[in-house]
Amino acid sequence: MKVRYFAWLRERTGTSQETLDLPETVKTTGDLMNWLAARDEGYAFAFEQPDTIRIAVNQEHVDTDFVLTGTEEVAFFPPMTGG
Amino acid sequence: MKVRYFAWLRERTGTSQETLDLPETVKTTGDLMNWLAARDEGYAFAFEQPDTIRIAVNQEHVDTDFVLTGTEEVAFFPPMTGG
Amino acid sequence: MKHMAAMTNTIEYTVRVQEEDFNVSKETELLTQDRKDIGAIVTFTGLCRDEGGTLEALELEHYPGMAEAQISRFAQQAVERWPLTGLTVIHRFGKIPPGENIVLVIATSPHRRAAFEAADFLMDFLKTQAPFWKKEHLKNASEGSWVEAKTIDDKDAERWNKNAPA
Amino acid sequence: MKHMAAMTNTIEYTVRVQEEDFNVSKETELLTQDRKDIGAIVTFTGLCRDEGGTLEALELEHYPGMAEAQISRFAQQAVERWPLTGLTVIHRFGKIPPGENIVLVIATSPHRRAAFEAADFLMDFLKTQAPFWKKEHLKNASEGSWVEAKTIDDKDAERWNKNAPA
Repeated sequence: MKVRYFAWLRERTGTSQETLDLPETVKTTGDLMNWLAARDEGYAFAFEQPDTIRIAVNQEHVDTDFVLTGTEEVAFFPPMTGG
Repeated sequence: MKVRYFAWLRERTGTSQETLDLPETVKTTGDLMNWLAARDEGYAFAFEQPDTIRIAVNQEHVDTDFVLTGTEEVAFFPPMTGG
Repeated sequence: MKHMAAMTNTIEYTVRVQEEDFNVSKETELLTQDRKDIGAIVTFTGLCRDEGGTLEALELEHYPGMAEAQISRFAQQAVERWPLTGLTVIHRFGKIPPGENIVLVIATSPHRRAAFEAADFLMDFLKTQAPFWKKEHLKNASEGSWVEAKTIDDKDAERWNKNAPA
Repeated sequence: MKHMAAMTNTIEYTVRVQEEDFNVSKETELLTQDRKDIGAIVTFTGLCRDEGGTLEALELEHYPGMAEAQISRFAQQAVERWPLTGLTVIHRFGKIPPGENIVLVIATSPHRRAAFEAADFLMDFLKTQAPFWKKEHLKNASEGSWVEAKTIDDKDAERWNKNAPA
């Protein structure tokens, strides 16, 4: 599964995108956030306030209870500040 | 006193502006409308529905009870349709 | 006609009533050149529609002097009510064929809501409070007919009494 | 990216996400040329402010693909909700110095309220729902800082759920 990070999530994880093989215990977007947060200090910092993080699956907004089955691309980013 | 007419009031009276000496009985803008309406058929037609007519004195909107003392210019016109 | 607002906190605005056409990008440039404090530009351009091909032209009559004064009154209200950096209002008169410009409002501000609301406010009051009258000349009619004022325009203008802006 | 709306009653709209600048009058001309059924053009241009001279530049990061898809989703909603004759939305990314353009929305319609509301609606959703992130680079700071989302922007976007348009 391709995972993408934007803005300060990209900076804190040190990664703009990566392809990950997820363990079977990671079933939802929320599980994925917890699993990523446990990877290293940078990821822990990036995901330390999960409530402020927005999630997109296959480029559409989803919540933390979204089931990842069939997902090609997950993205994590802060609240958007366009316009 | 200068009296001006716009849009269909101008067309019905056949006059865009005129200078009139008013009798003493004409004290308010409402009196003036009644007095003008009695002048001839064109004026009667122009002022037949006084409720639809807007009035400006010295280029500011006023009502029919406005006292004309000191007035230099009165204008009569339909509801505005600019913009 | 260039107006310098009386209060030091409010800005200069431009109001013009003219027969000739205007150029939106030129008027915008006048409000934005050499400044970097503008976050939002809203332009409203009102044009003459051909009404399904039936309209030959609109004839716009106005009350010279009072037209400028009324528009300036509402422009002054707008610069006092919203934090604008620039405001231009131009209204044409005379015979205007379909596809041509009638009216222009440009509002600039650091903030988008102020620019939107000021332009919207001015258009509502131009429609109902500025002494202009439109006569429609149709292609298949020998005589023109005066456009009637719409209740919806009065209702639009009333919004600004009820709701204080953010 | 040019989209043809699926429903026959709604119009084509243009959505572009690009690094290069845009020209407001050229984009307006594309929506108005050869037609005489437009009564109202509203343009919104968002620019980079210099924040009292402290800002060196804004850096705009975006999510390619999703940015276009999200803007198109709201553009589609707008053309279904208001009787528009044209709609263009352009959002830039990359490093943008003060005074330069960031975003453009142009809505054209026979009616002024539709053009105003559609442009206003799109800007509210671009602010809160399109995947762009702004980083401020200040003149006297070695590191940039991410702009935080504002609650007021969410409230602005919520207006469109509560109020059905006229």
